[in-house]
Parts: sequence; C-alpha cells; structure tokens
Amino acid sequence: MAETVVRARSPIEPPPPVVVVAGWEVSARRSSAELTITDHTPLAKVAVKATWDGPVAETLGVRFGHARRQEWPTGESSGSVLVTASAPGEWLVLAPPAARASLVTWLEKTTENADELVSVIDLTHGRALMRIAGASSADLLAKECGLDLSEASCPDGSALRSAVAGVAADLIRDDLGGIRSYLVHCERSAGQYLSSSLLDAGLEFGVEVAGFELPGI
Amino acid sequence: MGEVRARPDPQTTTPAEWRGYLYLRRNTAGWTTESWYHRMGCRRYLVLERDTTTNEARLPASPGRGREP
Amino acid sequence: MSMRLGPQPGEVIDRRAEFTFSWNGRPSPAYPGDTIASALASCGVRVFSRSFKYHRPRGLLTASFIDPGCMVQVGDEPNVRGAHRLVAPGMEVRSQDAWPALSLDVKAVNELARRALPAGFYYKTFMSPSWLWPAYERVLERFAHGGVVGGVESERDGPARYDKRHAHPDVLVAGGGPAGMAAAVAAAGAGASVMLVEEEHQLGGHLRWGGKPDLVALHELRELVESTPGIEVLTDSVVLGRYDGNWVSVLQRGLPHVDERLVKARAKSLVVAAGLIERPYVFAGNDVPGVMLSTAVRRLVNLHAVKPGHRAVVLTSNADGDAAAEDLDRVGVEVVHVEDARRGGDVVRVRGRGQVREVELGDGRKVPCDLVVTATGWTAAVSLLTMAGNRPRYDATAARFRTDPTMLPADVLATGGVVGDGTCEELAAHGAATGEEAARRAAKDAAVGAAVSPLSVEPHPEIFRGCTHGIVDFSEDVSSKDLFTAVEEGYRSAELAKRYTTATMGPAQGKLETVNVVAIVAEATGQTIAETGTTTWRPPYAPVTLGALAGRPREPRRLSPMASWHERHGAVPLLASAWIRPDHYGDPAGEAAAVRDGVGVIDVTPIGKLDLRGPDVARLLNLVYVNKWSKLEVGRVRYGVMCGDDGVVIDDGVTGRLGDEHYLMSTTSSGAAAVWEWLESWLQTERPHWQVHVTPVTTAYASINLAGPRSRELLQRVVEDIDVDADAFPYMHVRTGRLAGVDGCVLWRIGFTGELSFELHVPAGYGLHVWETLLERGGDLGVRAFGVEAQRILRLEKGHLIVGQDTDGLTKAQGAALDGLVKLDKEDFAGLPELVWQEDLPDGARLVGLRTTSPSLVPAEGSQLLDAAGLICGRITSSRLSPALGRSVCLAQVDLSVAEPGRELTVRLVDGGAATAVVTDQLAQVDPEGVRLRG
Amino acid sequence: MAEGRRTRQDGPARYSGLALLRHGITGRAWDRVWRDRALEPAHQVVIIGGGVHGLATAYYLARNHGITDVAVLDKGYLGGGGSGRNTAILRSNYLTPEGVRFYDRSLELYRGLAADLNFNVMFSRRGHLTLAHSDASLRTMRWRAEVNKASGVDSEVIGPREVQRLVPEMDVTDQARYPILGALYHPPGGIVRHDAVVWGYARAADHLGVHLHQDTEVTGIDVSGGRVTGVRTTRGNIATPIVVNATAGWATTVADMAGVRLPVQTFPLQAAVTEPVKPFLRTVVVSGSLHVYVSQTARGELVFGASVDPFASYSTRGSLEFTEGLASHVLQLMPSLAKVRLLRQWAGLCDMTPDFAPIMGATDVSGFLVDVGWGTYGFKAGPVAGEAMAECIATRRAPEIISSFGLDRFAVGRLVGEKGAAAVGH
Repeated sequence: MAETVVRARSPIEPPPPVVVVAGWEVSARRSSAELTITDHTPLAKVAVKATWDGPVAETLGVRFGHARRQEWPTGESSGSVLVTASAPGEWLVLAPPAARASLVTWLEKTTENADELVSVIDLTHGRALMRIAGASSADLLAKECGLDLSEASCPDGSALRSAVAGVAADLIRDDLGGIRSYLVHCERSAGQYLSSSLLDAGLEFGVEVAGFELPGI
Repeated sequence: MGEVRARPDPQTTTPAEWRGYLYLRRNTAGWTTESWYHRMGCRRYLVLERDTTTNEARLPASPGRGREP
Repeated sequence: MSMRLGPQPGEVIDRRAEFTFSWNGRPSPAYPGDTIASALASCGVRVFSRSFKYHRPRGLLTASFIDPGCMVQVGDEPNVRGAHRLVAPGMEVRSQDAWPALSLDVKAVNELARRALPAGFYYKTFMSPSWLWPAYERVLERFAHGGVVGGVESERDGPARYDKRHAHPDVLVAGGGPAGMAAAVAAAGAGASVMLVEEEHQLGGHLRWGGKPDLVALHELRELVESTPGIEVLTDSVVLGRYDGNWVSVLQRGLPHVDERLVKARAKSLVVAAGLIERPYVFAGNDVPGVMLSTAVRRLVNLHAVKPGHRAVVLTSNADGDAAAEDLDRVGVEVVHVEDARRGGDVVRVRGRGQVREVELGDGRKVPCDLVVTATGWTAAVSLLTMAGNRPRYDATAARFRTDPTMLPADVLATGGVVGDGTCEELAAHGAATGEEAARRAAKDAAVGAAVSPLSVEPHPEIFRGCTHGIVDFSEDVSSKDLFTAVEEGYRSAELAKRYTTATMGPAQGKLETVNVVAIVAEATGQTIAETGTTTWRPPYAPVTLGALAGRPREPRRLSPMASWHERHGAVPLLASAWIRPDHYGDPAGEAAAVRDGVGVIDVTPIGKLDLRGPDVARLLNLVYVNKWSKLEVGRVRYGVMCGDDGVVIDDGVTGRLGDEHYLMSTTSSGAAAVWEWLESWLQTERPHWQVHVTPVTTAYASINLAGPRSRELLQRVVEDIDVDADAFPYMHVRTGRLAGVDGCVLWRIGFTGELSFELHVPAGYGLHVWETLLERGGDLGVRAFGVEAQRILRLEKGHLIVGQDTDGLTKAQGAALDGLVKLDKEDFAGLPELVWQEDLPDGARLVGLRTTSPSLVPAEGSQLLDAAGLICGRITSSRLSPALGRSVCLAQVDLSVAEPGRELTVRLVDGGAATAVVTDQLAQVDPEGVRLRG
Repeated sequence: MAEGRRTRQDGPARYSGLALLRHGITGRAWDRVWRDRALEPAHQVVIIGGGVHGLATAYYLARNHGITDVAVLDKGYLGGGGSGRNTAILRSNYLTPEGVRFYDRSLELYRGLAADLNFNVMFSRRGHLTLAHSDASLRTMRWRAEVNKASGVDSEVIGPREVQRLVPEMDVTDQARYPILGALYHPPGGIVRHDAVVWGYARAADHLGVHLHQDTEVTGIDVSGGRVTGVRTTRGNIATPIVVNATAGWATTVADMAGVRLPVQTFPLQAAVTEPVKPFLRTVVVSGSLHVYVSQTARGELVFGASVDPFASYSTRGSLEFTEGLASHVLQLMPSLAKVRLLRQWAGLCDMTPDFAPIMGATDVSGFLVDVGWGTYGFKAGPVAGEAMAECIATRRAPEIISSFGLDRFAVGRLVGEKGAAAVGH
C-alpha cells in the first residue's frame, strides 16, 4: 500500500514556521533571548525500573536524585545520553531521536544479566519534555514550583520530582556551556498546558520559544 | 492513606473483625503511625509518625515501606 | 485651606512634582509620596468616613495601614487603606458608607436611637411577626459596611494582576524597623540568605518620624542594609502568616509586572520584628475627628509635612507622647495643654461632632481645641508568634502582652518591640544578636543556642479606659459600655463578649482593639487582665485580596493527540476530570447509527492504561480483580472488575497479556490514577515480596476504538503485519504490530459498543496520523468519527454498565449484576469477605434493565422509581433513546425485592407526572446474544 | 409549643423591640442570659459538649419531656467548638429519603426557632445553589432533586441562565475552566447566625432549669456492670445514669473514656471570611467539584468554606494551601471578586464517618448515648438532633427519624446511602 510520510507530533503545538526534524514536527524558530523554552519531546526517552540500590543501579551508575551525561555508549549515534534518576528505582534515559531503537536495545542488553527484575519501557511517546535555558530559568521555575532550586540544594546534575504548575513533573538541572538550564517533563497529555503555564510565568523575564535542534542532548 | 492497620485473613475473618478493619480507627489525638503516599514525588508508600494535634511528623524508629519488616 | 507644612527633615514627599487626584469627584492636589490620607489631610479634609452602626463622622486615628477611619473606594477597588495606599495622578477616590454624602448622612439618625440599639440588639427584636423579618433583614443589610465590588465582567482575559513565587531564604525577617534591619544585616553577615519584609513604603519603622538622632541612625542602618550582600528587601510588603513547616506567606505590592504577588517562602529561620502598635485610649468622644494617636501626629508632621490641627491638647504617658507635643510645637501648632497621665492626668471627654471642639480634662477643666493627641501605650504585634503556637503573657510593668523568646520553637525568633524596649542602639544590638542566632540555626550550626541577652522593659502606666465610656472597636462601632453590658448579661469570657459585641471582628482584626477589649472585660468581670487572657490571632496578619491568593489561573487540562482534529471538526467539548473530550460532532444519534450500520472511530485516549511486568502480575490481577486470571494466555484479553475491601465496585476494564510476564491493563479514564495507586498500595504494603513493575502509559498511546460491522474491512486497509481475519484474530484477543506505517501498536478486539470493534493503541506521537489515515481510507465505507455521547447510547443499548454512573458508592459486585464474574472460591481478593456475606443478604439494590411502557418516553437519569405503595424503590441510572430500537432504553438501580424480570414499577417523572416501566430479562437490549461483536 | 409559652412566662423578661426601648430609656440592666451554677454531685442526665447539639438536646429534654435535672458540660466556653466555627448554612436537599426527612425537620425547627426561643437567630432564607460543572455532577443533582421532590422538599435542577439570574456575578460563559452546566436549586436553604442559635438554646435551657457549666472538662466516665454511673470533671464528679456524648471532633476521645469505639475520624474543616462589601450575593452558592461554598452575611462579609482537609488532624491552625485553593476556586466562579480581601481564616474539627451519616443513640454501654459523626453537617442538624436525642433519652428508644443512624449499622455492614454520591455539599 502507498506509504505515507509518517510524522510524529509533540503534544506542544509548535509555533510557525514548522519543519520536520528526525521525523518530528518542530518549530524552526531561533531565539537570542536571555531565557528560552524549547520543546524537546522528540528526544528518545526510555525508562528503566529496578530496585533503587541493586545491580542495575550499579550498572547505570546514577543514584536517586542525580543525572549524568555520558557519551553515546555504542558509538553508533551522535550526541550523548543523559541518564536521570528522579525517583528511587526509576531511571529515564534521554538520547537523540534517531537513537530510540538502539537505546532500548542497549539498555536491555546492559541490564539483562542483572539478577533482579528489570523493566525497560520506551516512554518516548508518553512524556512531554521541555528545556528551559537562561540565567533566570530558576526564577521562572520558582513561580510554578516549590522546590529550593538554589545552587546549594539543586546543583547541576540534580534530578528531582515535584509539582510544577500543579502537574507532577520531573526536573533535571542540566546546564549547557555554563548557562543554567533545566529539563522538565510530565506525562504527555498535560504538555501543552505545562508549556503554556511556563511561558506565561516567564513573561516578566522576556522568555521566548526556540525550536528543537539536533542532537538535542 | 491514614493509620497503619492490619488486614485480617479473608478466609478466617469474622464480620466484626473485618468491619473493624474497614471502619474503626484509633483517631488518636497525639502521636500516631500512618502510611502516606508521596503522590507528587517518589510515589512510594511511607510509614510516618505524626502528632495529630500539631501535624509535626517524624520517621519511625524502624523506617520502612508499608509494614515490611 | 492648606495644612501643608514647610519642608521637614524626614519627609517622604517629592515637592517638585505636584499632581491632582479626585476625592468624591473633587480635584485635590498631592505630592508623590503622599498617602491618600496625607494628601487629603493637607487639604484640610478631616472627615474620611462614617462609622458602621451610628454613622458618626470619622477622621484619622493612626494614620497607618490599620487606620479604621479612612477606608476608601479607589476605582473598582473596595476597602482601600487610605492611610497606606500612595496616591497617584488621576486616582479616583471616593468615601464609602456615607449616604447621600459624607457631610450629611441620613443614617446618622441611628445616633439618636443609640441607647436603644446596644450591642447585639438585633438578637432581641424583629422576632415577630416573623413574616416581617425579611423586611428588617433588608434594612440591616443597608448598613453593611464596605465598598462595592467591581463589575461582572470577567477578569480572566485581562492582564495578569496577580501572581506567585516561591522563595527559600535561610532567614526571613518580618519587620524593617531598627531591630529588623539589624537582624537582617547580622544574619547576612553570618552568610545567610535573607529576606527582609517591611509593611510600609520605606525601611526604618519608628525611626522615620523621629528626631535628628533617630534620622541619623536610620540612614546608617539603611546604608548597612543596602551595602550588605545577600539581603532581599521587600517594602510595601507584609508577612501574612506563618504555617506548619515554617512556610511564611508574604504579600508583595508595588511591582512593575503585577499589582500584587504572593511570595511563599520556606524560611529556615523566621525572625519576628513586627514592633509595636499604638493603642487608642477609651473615653467619651474618642472617635471624634481630631482625636489622634501620637504616632499618627508624628507621621503626618514628619513624613508628610501635614499640620494635623491648629490648637492641640496632648494626653501623654510616655516619651512618644512628649515627642508628639514637641513636634507639634516645633511646626507651629499651638499646644494649649499637655496632660501627663504619669502624674495622674486624664481626659474625661471630647466634645464636637464633625471635629473636636473642646476637651474636658481630669480636673474638670474644659479646654477649647481642634486636636486631641493620646499616647497611652502599645500593643505588641505578636500575631506571627501566636501562629507559631506561642502564647504571649501580659506584663503589667510594660502594660502590654509580650513574648518570651525562650518559649519559641527553634525555627522562630523574635526581636524588637514584641520582646521588649530599649534605645535605638539597644534594639539594633538585640536585633543583630538575634539575626546571628537565626543564621546559626538556619545553618544547623553546632553552636546553636548562644542565648541572646534579653531586652529590658520600660515601666509603662496601665491605661486603657478613662472614667467615661468610649469607642473600643472603631470599625465595628463597639463601645466600652457595650462590653460592660455584654458581661452583665452573662457573656463573661473575653471570647463570648467579643462574639456578642463583634468587637475585634472588623478589618483591623484586633490589632488596634484586642488589648483594650481584654482590659475592659477584665474590669467588668473584676478579673485581672492576665486571667482574662488574650485570643489566638488567626492568619492572615493583614487582609489579602482573593486575587493575590489565587495567583494566575493554573488548572491542568489534558488533551489527546487528536484534540486539534476534534476542534477543527466542530466537536462539542466534554469536561471529564482534567480531560477535554469530544461529546459529539453535532449529531450523536447519527454517529451511533453509523457505528451500528457501518463503521465509526472514537478517540478513547483517556482510558487508563497501565504497563504491568514481572513474574507476579497474574497473582496481582487475581488479587485486585473479582474474577480469575491465572489461566489467561498470551494473546488474550479479559474483562475484569475491581472492588474495594468493602466489596464496593471501584473500577473495571480489560487487561491483555502481551507476553509471559508482560500485561497491559486498562481502567476507566476517571479511575486511572486511583487504580495505579491501588495497585502500588498492594505491592508496597500488603505484598512487598511480589515482583511487579507498574508503569502508567495512558498517554504513551493514542487510543482509538474502531467499531461497526465494517470495522474489520477498514482495519485491513491500514494493518501491515497482522492477520485480522475473524478466525486469526478472534473476539477478546490482542495483537501487536504495525498500523499505517507506525510500529509498536497494540490492538485489542473488544466490544464496549456491542459491535465488532478493535481498540487500537498507537504510540501517541502518531495518534493524529493514524486517526486521519483511518478516516481517509474509510471514506467509501462511510466511516465517521463518533463522540462520547454516541458511545453512551451504544453501550446502553448493549447493557454495558459504567462504574460510577450505574453503580454508586455503596454498590457491591452483586448489586452491579456481576455475580457471574465474581469467583468466591479464590483464596483472596479485595472485597472477598464482604461479597461472600453479601450472598446471604436478602436486601440491597441491584442493577436491572428497564423498559418504559411508552416507547418514546425517556425518563431523565436520576428519576425515582416507586413501588406499589408509592415508596422510593430505586432510580434510573442511565437512559437514552435507542436509534437502533427506536425506543428508550434504561438501566436502573432497584431494591432486590422488585428486581425480578417482568416487575412493573412507577417512574416518577421530573415534571411530577408518573409513567410505568417493566424490569427486563437482561441488561442488553440490542444483540443480547453478542452475535455482532463476535462476528 | 403551648408548654413552651407557659414556661417562658415564669422565666425572665422577654426580648422585644419594646423591651429594648424600655431598657434604653430606663438604662435598666437585662437579665443574665444564663446563670453560673455550682457543680451538683448528681444529675439525671449529663450532656458532654456545650455546642448546639448538646444545648438543643438539653432544651428539648426540658421543654418536650419535662426532664430538667440536666447538666451540660463544656471544656471551654459555650459554642466554642464546631458551633462557633461553621459557616451556618442550612438546607435539606440531601440524597437519601432518610437524610432529606431528617434535615427537613431541622429546617422546620430553625424557621420557628427565633419565636420558640425568644432569641433572634436571624434565619435568612436565601435559596441554595449547588453548581454542576460536569454531566456526571449534573446527573447527581438530578438524582438529589428527584429524591427531594418525592419527599416533598422544594428542589429543582436549573440551567446556566437561571443561575446567572440568581447570581449575576457568576461566570456562566463556556470558556470558564469549570463551565456551569446547571445547578441544584433549593429555595428553602439559607443561613443563620450560629452564635445566636447557641446562646438562644443556652438561655432557654437555663430558664427551664438546665445547669450549664463552662470550663468544665470531662476527664473520665465511670462504667460498672456495663452501665454508666457517672462522669469525672476538672471541677468534680457527677453521678448520673445517662451520659450523652455530643463532642464532635473529640467524639472518640470521650467515647474511649466509656470504652466505646466509634468509626469516626477527626478532620479539620477550614473556613474563611472576607472584609465586608456591599451586599450583592443573596444566594448560597456551592460547587462540589471546586470544593467551595460561599454566602454573604447581612454585614456584607463573604463567608467561605471548603471540604475537609485531606488528612485527619486535630490541628485548627489552618493552612496556606487552603486559602490559595479557596481563592482560585471562588474566582473561577466569580472573577469580579479578585479585589475583595480575605480577612480571617480558621478551622473546626469534624467527626467524619465512613458513610457521611451521623451516629445517634445507644451504644454497648447502657446509659452512654452518642450524638456524633456529624462530619460537615452538624450545625444544620442541631435542632432535629437535639429533639431526637431528647426523645431517645426520655423514651429509652431511638425515634423512627434516626432509626437508620444507629452505631450498629457498621458491624452489620448496612451503611447509609449519603455516600452514594460522595460529593461535598454544604
């Protein structure tokens, strides 16, 4: 049968102009604003579940409350992998969109011999993911989230879970080139709401939308 | 989730015992042991001690999940 | 005539930029820095409002935020504090509560009937004839004291007026007086992050209206605050409350982006430096315009360069009273007499209506004047401390309630006037020591408890009421006579007397009145003030707008990947918990018919989905469902019902087995979250040794139900690697594969609608693609999108129940007609014992099908059913007109006694009429044998 | 009513407009509203809890059954508990026939209370609106309305336009996040001055010979051979064969003293009041899905309440979350109130039962009666509960009107159907 071009769509409406990147409709906007929000939903997101202190935790090497960026392990894809642990016994691993399948395989392989129950679940389509970047990103989040985001209690590489604008969300401090930045993700259906809320909260800081660019992580 | 209480064995329980488990609470005014679900956070059931007159909370002497030993 | 003075050393007005605003329509001049009240006072205005009950003229009393005399309406904003709000060019200010005008108020006739209208008079009259009471009510309502609320137009679309933010300071200092400023500087110096909050427009507290030395100290302290890093200063902001966990709410005003912002601060240490509030003196005529507190006079003169009057008499019992007299004298107000309470001096009464005409002194002398200043003592602003559980004690030496800092919780400290007295240096020193200690505690420093040496206490005469009766609560118009009467009548505790007279219930919330009330109740009962005690101060410390508390609207909405399509195609939205779903696309009956005759697609994404993995999943399913799961093979799906341990039905859905240890469970859309927590609670607390991973994947998939006799035909056009023939993919089976070019899809063959149907779970990002593909490829089959309403019709024709609609909070499995499903021989499952016992119960309600005798009649859902005796014996839970049958179909909950098929019942119609209906043999009215969905 | 009139004649001076004038002119003092008494060593009946329930029980015992050897004990001041902390909303549009009949009797008594007690409790018939924001809640409203009508109670489901006619400030537009699809309208509903109800009952009971004791905390209940023999208090002991537990949030702590366990949990119910603004809201407005109810007093204050706190507690400090949620929900309904200022927040303790229905009458301990489990509905039920408890004590059997509210229903698993549609309703 005639193959139609299959396009994936984020729950967050991309502001025009819209282009397709790695099979996802994303906004082509670029912004030089001090504070930006970018829809990173196209990233591959794979969850791993196991005991919080078992062999899998050992293998992934990331403790609850932390996130660690590492080079793409199998070398078959560009960009890096971000392993996050926002809750005990739960990891979410982020990688460039194209790496989705190989990421699942890699995670299944690296954990298959652990003698404990391990689940590797592809949640790429189950989460809405945003990146807030800019010096005032913590101030923006402070309007919607009760966590203490100070350097002392939430340094780069922290992974937390809390209510953001009233929805359960994971929060990962992931600075880019010395610029304060956070990844925020929630279950997909609330993505549009969360993104609008954050943009609304960011008005006073002059926040702007920037489109997704590869590799994205 | 409220006061930690034991679920009787459904095979041997009596109506009185079972409905006691369903409906009766100590409703202590003071320190009491409770099970809490961390909905917006780690999504785990935690056992906490709380003074119901002040809402001051603390971890029990033997912390743990549920009534796990 | 202008009462504006020449430049004053500490003035806060900018004389270079005069502008005008309007007062009751009259243009009036003002300077930047003026409050509404100071600007009006500078124009000679003395009457700002009328009192609540007797509509007596009222002027300035405290010239501060809590001044009960000048609550005004500014534009559409009611109850604005005229002595705090800075006046702005063009501002439209009106007086409240006066009718027809401030100068002439007809309600003032109450003054004449005053003696017959004591506190609580309304409890004693208007009782008969009872039919007249509503008329009296209207009259009482006319006296409601306050401004008017803005128009009915929604502000939702307007610009953001309010918002919120969180803060996590190590130390939060409430109060920017000398002690507070010093505490902030010291805490920051010790490395703490500090938030310093001051209610007024500048830091400094009472230093601002003090003399030369005070002003010098003021500037030094401000310098320090500005030059010390790590202090965030919030002026024109007020700490509203202290809550469990040291959450401190702060209202911040005067911001560029919003009118008001609620700052929710979690302070590691809270330092309360809220200072002192001057207390009015109770005597006859103490509410006549021109009677002011010493601090009011000093604010007017020194901050706003306004002359409070021409001829003054000052009643003083402390240094501030003396200073007020000196200030007045310095700026050319004739101080005709200073009455010293410390030497037994007293004021008996003030005469005059619109303004003070004459004052009668303790020795009987009558002195003409237009200004009477009182300085009779202080009330410590201990609200925040009482909110932290502290009980301030009455200290007769200081003639005020004070807090003993050593009695406070570790994360709350106090300094300044709430603790004691002292020179500016002493206050600053105590503040600094307290600030350092606060920083140490915030840092969990080992050396905690380095005791702060206490502040001394200056002896102060205990003066509350003179030898005459006067107003105690100025906002509520309650006099000391009223309190005496209340006590005599038997309302003998401070609490009862307050409730009976409504003293302290007004906008000042007792900050001005409470101590006088307690003192006067003590006097009336013959108890000491300490015995009479004080009351708990409830939050908020200062009134706060609903807008600020609400902040920006934040109401999560959940949307399916196809939401945009529904919107484009005219779907009528249906709010189901947080989800916005298509109720229908204009023609629910037609949509239902399309499904019965051809094929339709419905977006069922909100259906809860849980990914279950692990060796013990089957045991878990056996435990939470009433039916058996141990024998479910890979590739099969099964319908299940969940009960609570009380046997009440809580949820239902189908669960499919995708692999040996991999299942996909579906739940009702509204129950998704609860079921997830229900499973977790069993796994974490009751069966912790079981190995199961539960992962919610509700929105990882877009769920599309493809239903109708031609659904298979349409499906065949989009599947690629799945054989969907009847025998290859039978009813109640599951398959996974590739749909319209999308991998990883899960297909269930189930039939909620009663038709041949397939539930397609598609990776959400591709949901819209697959949805549009189906509609495009099925054009020639007449495929049609149908909404929730059509689905309701279809499932009702088929007799499929909806948990929560056809069941209620007491419906056990048998009551939902699920007896066949329940397997009482399982050794355990949630609700087992109750369901076993239910078997032997002769009564209870039961779900039945109902056929109305008149086919076209569709009784409203909720209609009551009556038995032969005319008693309620049930209700209709679901009812629709069935397009397939051309008649109404109903489900009902009825008493077991009338549940047998063929039983005729009376339906009580909404309009009060009656109809008859008969209990049907089974719930399903269309295709009871299930031929269509198995086709 | 006849004997009521008689007893008042030999009581002290009646309240009336004329009396006010007379006292105003002569300056003569009013009679004490109730008397302070010495604690007697024995009473025929001891009622624990000096709130509207305890006082009403005492009043009806004396007035309807001539039993005046009654003491009412309160650990604080009269009406200092739930009676002085509730939002004083009255209605009878319940879900079950037994609930409707019960609360309708209460409303009837409230309507006549001012005349009956010669104390103006300021009952104000406002009409009561329960808003429906979803078709599910609209269905429940219909269900309630139909049960009400079948029981002869004035109650009807109305549409958004009628809602706006009753409350012009209401946002009935469909872009509202919580669109108003309709409402259950209950014209007889209204508000009353809660303190006045307490004081009126106290005054009338006192005049009929009942002893009222404030600041008298019960420290123990004597039980021997399965029978109550007396109570111990901080001011001395009282021998008595009958003890009534009417202590709301403290119900279980008092019941424990008698060795009786109750299916009751104590939850705080928070409320708040705004500064007065000119009257604009005649109707009582309730939104179940938004967990908020609003009314405006004759003084112009807006009184707000919510559903109980999410977890059991005896703390009445109140929370910030409550005021935030309350404000945002009120503004969802009436956006034009954004500039109205919240003045005071407080909390009361509610004795919640598993089925949202009260527990009234006998217990396993003979002579120990309970009038508890009132949850958020206690104030509405004060008069009828007092009347029924009085009859229960006098006739030694539960009157028909409370027959379904017995403690034994939990052991046999026959809960009351108010739980049927467990939506908040005030």
